Amino acid sequence: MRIERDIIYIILAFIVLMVVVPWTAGQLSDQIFFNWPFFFEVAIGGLLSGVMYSLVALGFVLIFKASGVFNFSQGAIVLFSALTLVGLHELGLPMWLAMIATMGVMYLVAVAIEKFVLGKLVNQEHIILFMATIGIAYFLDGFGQILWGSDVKLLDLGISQAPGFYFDGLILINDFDLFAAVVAGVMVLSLAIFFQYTRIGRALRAVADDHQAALSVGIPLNHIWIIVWTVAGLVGLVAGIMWGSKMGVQFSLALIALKALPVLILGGFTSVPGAIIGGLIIGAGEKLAEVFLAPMIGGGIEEWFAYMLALAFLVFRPQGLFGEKIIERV
Amino acid sequence: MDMNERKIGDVILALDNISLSFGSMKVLNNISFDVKQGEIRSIIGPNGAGKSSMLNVINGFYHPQEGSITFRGEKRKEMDVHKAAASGIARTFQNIALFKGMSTLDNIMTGRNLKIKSNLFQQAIYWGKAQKEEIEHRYKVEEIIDFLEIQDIRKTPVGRLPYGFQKRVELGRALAAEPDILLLDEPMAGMNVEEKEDMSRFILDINDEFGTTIILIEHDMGVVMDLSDRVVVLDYGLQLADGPPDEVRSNQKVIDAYLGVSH
Amino acid sequence: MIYREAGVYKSTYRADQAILTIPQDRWFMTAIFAVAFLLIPAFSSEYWLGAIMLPFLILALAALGLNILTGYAGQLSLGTGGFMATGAFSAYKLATSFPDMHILLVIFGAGLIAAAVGILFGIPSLRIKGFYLAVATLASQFFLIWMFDKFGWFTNYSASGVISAPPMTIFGDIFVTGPQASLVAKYMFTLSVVVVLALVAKNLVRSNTGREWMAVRDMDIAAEIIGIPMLSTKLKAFAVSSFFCGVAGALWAFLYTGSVEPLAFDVNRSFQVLFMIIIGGLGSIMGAFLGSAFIILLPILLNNAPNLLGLNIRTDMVSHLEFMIFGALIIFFLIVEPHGLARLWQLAKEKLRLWPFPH
Amino acid sequence: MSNKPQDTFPRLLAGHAKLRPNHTAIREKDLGIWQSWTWSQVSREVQTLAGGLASLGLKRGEKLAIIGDNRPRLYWGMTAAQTLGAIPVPLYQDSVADEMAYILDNADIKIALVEDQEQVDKLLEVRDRCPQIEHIIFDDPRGLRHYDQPFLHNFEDVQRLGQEFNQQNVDYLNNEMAKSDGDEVAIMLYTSGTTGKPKGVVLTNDNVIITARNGIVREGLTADEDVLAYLPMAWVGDNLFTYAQAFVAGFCVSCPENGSTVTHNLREIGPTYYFAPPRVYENILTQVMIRMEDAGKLKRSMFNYFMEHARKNGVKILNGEKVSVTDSLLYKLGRFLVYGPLKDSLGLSRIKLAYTAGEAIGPEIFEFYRSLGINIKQLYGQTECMVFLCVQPDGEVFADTVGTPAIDVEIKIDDNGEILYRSPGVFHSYYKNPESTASTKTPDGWVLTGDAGFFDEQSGHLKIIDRAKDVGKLNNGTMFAPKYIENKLKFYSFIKEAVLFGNDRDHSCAFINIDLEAVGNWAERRNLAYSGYIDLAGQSEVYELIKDCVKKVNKDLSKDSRLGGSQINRFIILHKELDADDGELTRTRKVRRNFVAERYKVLIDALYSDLDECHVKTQVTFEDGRTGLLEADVKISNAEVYSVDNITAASGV
Repeated sequence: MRIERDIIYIILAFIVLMVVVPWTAGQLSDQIFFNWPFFFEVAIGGLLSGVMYSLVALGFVLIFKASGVFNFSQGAIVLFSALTLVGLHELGLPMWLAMIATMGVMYLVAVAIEKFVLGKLVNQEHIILFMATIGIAYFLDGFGQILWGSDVKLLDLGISQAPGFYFDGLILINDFDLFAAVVAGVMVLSLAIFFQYTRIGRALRAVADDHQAALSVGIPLNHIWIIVWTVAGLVGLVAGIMWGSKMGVQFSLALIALKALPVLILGGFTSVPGAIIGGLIIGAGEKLAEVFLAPMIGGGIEEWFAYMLALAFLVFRPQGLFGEKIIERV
Repeated sequence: MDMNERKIGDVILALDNISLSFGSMKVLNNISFDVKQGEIRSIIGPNGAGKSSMLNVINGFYHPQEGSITFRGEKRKEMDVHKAAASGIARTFQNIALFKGMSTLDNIMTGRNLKIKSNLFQQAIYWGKAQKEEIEHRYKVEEIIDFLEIQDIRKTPVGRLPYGFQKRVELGRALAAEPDILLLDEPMAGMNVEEKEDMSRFILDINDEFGTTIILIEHDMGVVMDLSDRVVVLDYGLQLADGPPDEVRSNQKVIDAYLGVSH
Repeated sequence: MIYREAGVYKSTYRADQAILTIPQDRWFMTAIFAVAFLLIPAFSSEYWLGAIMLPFLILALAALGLNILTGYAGQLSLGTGGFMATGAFSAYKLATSFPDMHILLVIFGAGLIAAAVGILFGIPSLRIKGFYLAVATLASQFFLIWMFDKFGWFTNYSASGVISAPPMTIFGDIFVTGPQASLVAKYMFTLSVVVVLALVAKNLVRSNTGREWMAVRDMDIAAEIIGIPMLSTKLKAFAVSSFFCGVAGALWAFLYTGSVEPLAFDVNRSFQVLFMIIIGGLGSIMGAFLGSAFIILLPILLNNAPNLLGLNIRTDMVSHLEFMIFGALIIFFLIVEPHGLARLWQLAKEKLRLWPFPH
Repeated sequence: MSNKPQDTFPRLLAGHAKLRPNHTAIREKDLGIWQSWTWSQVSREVQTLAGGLASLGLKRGEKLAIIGDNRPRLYWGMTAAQTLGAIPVPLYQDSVADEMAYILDNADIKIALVEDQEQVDKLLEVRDRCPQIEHIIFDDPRGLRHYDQPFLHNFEDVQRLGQEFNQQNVDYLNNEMAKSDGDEVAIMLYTSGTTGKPKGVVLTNDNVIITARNGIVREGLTADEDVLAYLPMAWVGDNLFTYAQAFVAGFCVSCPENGSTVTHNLREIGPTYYFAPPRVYENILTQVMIRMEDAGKLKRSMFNYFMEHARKNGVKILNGEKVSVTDSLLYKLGRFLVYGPLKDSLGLSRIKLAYTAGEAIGPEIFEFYRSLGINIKQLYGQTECMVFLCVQPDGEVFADTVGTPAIDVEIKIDDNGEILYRSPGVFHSYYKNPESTASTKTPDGWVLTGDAGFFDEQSGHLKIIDRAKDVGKLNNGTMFAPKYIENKLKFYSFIKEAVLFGNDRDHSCAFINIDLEAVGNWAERRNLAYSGYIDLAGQSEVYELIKDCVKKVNKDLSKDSRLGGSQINRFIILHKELDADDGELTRTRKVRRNFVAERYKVLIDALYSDLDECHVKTQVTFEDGRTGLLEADVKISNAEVYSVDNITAASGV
């Protein structure tokens, strides 16, 4: 895709800010420790966790792109898929089998959502569909925990959570985060390919523009929806695995959806690369702020900082980084 | 209307060398014409000629890159939407832009928003000034409803109205502002013969009863030639001709341009 | 069927623009007031007053506020909780800083502070639209809660971060907050405040301000072109909406729970109120009340359903079931009537007015 | 009976202005609300207007034309003229310029008070033909600002003139009022004239006021009635019910916003005293039935059940007869579930008294309203006697009679069945037309109605058969009363108009106009596609439908020894709707029989031949006044006829 010049500028501006602000903070305040290795360590850690946000944000983008639905249930999907995976694994299925089974389940979920919810709400205003997805979220949260119980479950992929040292010991990075980053990268790549080079992918893009177009591609709308929700389910599963093995499979997984939202508006609802770059910016920005700014204002700011960052950003670019610009006509 | 001698005054609005473009797309190219107080001025041209954009420039919704607009002797590079409305420029839209959730009455009432002086708190208690105003403006609006003969749909949500009536209500909303200049963007598009006759009558009556200056975009050549005092012709952003109907009708360039489209 | 409109004609605009133009509606409304002001305080149990009526009224007020912003002005907001919190903590600060301030001043003062904050967070709405705005409003939600949680000043440095309403009176000696306050007094006070503000809301939406809001909602470009100022109109909506939410928050903290922590107004509260106006009906005063009643009563119903049915289920199971059924019902409602209970009500009324004709 | 000071309209007005100054006299829905004027306000308005007319030179005995929809100012024009001793002459506002020209000229109109530009344009068009018109006053200035003729005046300006005039000549109006008395001419009403040119019926104050008062006395009307003025001002009924009686009783008249809002305004006002010709009641009923068609199954069956119950008991209950307890309870339930709301949404729920007249009304239509508890009654009368001849007394109301003679009215039937009467309402004369005056009024004051009828033995009520001159004979000698049969046909909702032929012929045949709305609905429910009236009228299914109606009528006729011979043998469904603009109907929508016979001679000949189809060309006038040519092939259908004595089907001709 063609990237406008000012997008580059904006990103550069962000990077400069992220360097300059902590540095000055370090100079000004004595309660803040600053040196370059430490800075990069934090920044990289942030970027890596940003990738994790991107993973969740991707789910939103897929569905918004293909059906214009602001899918608030993505968090619930993450939780549900993770719960299912672990649950099946605990029932004695080998991991790989459990994973395949879970994919099957996510497909069924997609079918159910299309059949019982979206299919019945065709041509409704966006806010109605949005509310419906909140309904779905509630349902899945409850359902998942009824099926698999609500106590915290461990999910071990056999990758050490222990920090490893890099650049001859100057900077320590969590291997797991690296692994997650790689997985996310693969995810994005395959999605990009999927959208660009497969017939279905193109159809999905068409739907985003207008539904007639989609039909002309020869795939009925409800199929498209099932496909896209399934894909979103799989993305959710991956995110679930990553987050699950990081912090254990439990209800709070559903809340990481809230983490993904700022990423979403920063990157633009309709852009896959936006979700990634947005994730990186938010992740890095959040961590840096937490370390180099928070001490001055009492700490614990990560629950809102991302939002403020996104909000401030939106004021200058209301459609997000890669969102289409709206030319108003009368 | 035979025995009426309408008085057309001096220039109230003049556009000089207006050029407008979106990114690489040039919509208006060096357009110049003026509008006299009290006349009916038409802009015609095939689809995509930039007619609607012209109106959008006049009421400040689009800001041209080049040229100047002289309104009431005051020369400026571009108009400002809110100022334009405040200084007596009202308009209707090509694709009806009514407030679907409201009744005919309320839609026309919104047209008077600039004239309402009572503040939030007075309206919150809906007493004294606020209520007095509501009643005064209701009276004005009822006069418009009466004028446009839409009494029987007064309280119908506009969403439920047939197309022709929606057009009328939109005209009513514009009239409610008691404008000096009224911009009409294809007021008769998609109407049958009787509806067109009604609408033409209304336009003439408005121009005549209230002395409102009217800038009209319309495809129906018959109507345009009957109503207009002067016509300017655009084609793909370029100005082909400008003058009285007969002159324009016989202009070769215009004829050629119109051979393209079905007219 | 019950409506009789022949011979009901208006000879003045004042009469024609009244809120209730049909006699039967006036009687109906009178009946409702009679029940609310006389029967309920006289006959309903502590539980009903304290655990149902109070939260119902207060959340209805918050829903009213959100409905002004989202239903009438078309600005989707997920920040309700934040503004309620602002109201609650402002009220606390006012009441504790000026001990002999009258409770009405405290409550409405809190509302005004919330309004100011609302305006602040409303400014971006001039450029940001739709879901982008919705997410942006979450910023205010999280930021405000964090702020009240983080800075002891707001809670007068109480260790627990919990604020408790000081005892306050009206008419000199009737306690409406604090331990001495009777539920009836609390109820009557809340009811009066809510009724007055509901009337205010009605007045606003039936006068120019309301028309400007709806114009912006239905077709913002056209609205701008006919001279409606975007910024001030939207900011008015944010201000009024936040004022209502602020007052609701103050009432919640002072009269309903008596003491709260910021988490009482977390994002789930925002969603709860959003549900109310969607289920109740966007752009309808009545809708706010219907929605509130529904969302308050449903969980209670679901909670007691098992015992009523004589099943005994583990409590965590019950809460999960609640989640499920709640979600399912939301969806069900959206499918049956996307425009909410208010629309159903309106349709029923239309039917009765046209009776026996179908249309 | 007329106590002196109250024997003219100006005096009546003055009386009310004194007696009930703040009682609302007249309302008009304008600018969204019901603008109201009290009696004292009306009196002031009339005074200034009268002064204005006087200063424009309107003098005793001169004529003021009044043209437009029911508007307060036009009603005031009448009183203003009467104040000066001048004579108001209301005209039908929808007549075309030519029709007006005749009356304007014939009535020697000096000043015309008209509603709006439309009427002004008509008058200007025919002005050269009526040079005696000196001034034209218009109520609504819309679109007239550039009309600069000196003789055109805005209503307000005239009232302004009036103020000055009244100030300068303080006693003028009172003196003029004093000069008038009961036997002075109050008004001239032109009968639409089913044949020939319209005639100006001259009526004195006593004619109008005494008749009006008698009506009020007989029905016990009060000053608190509400009536809706929606029928043409030129029509005697409107003049009696909404002008004369309002002035006598002092009740309030309401003028609808415009033509398109009448039904809505009717509901808003909810009149207590209502008048409508049968066709209006008919339309309302048709509307009700059509709207109920779309109701849900359950609701519809409930509706039908209770309507059935009402049909059985409603009339009895209304007439105060005894019904079983369960029936009356069921009726009460029905009143809650159906009758009440139904009446209310029609705007008829407050009615104390409703009249219908002018034509016979279909029995089931009549029963429908009475069964709902609406006290609708038939009356019989004509312009020549200011309406009231016969009225149905409460408690004895039948669909097929017109009741017993009204107060002070004597009625006799002459040998050839024509109805004659004497009454205080008997008109002064036909304006400038002594010979027809003489031919209608006998020296000893009896008036020939031109209607044939007889007194029903058991009820003692008068029954109308038909126009006396229309009652003819078939060649086989049996009596031929076309109107009577046409009405029977028109009682079927599918049939809008019918014209019968048969005088001096072997048997009778009929033209039929189907009711586009009713038949259209019927067709849609059977998914018959049709493109318009002509198409629908031509369809064979429709012919079957009508044929069935005709058959029923014939069966009905066959039971009557006098009329059984005149059963309909053949009929056609006319290819166009009979239309006043084409002169086929009068402005009151009565059929111009002879004109139609002339116009469609081809078809009549075809009817009496044995063709079964006929090609016809017709000149038609469109709404905008343009004319065009209509061509169609009209099918001709035979109808089943029954032998008069024993009812067995015999094949058609």
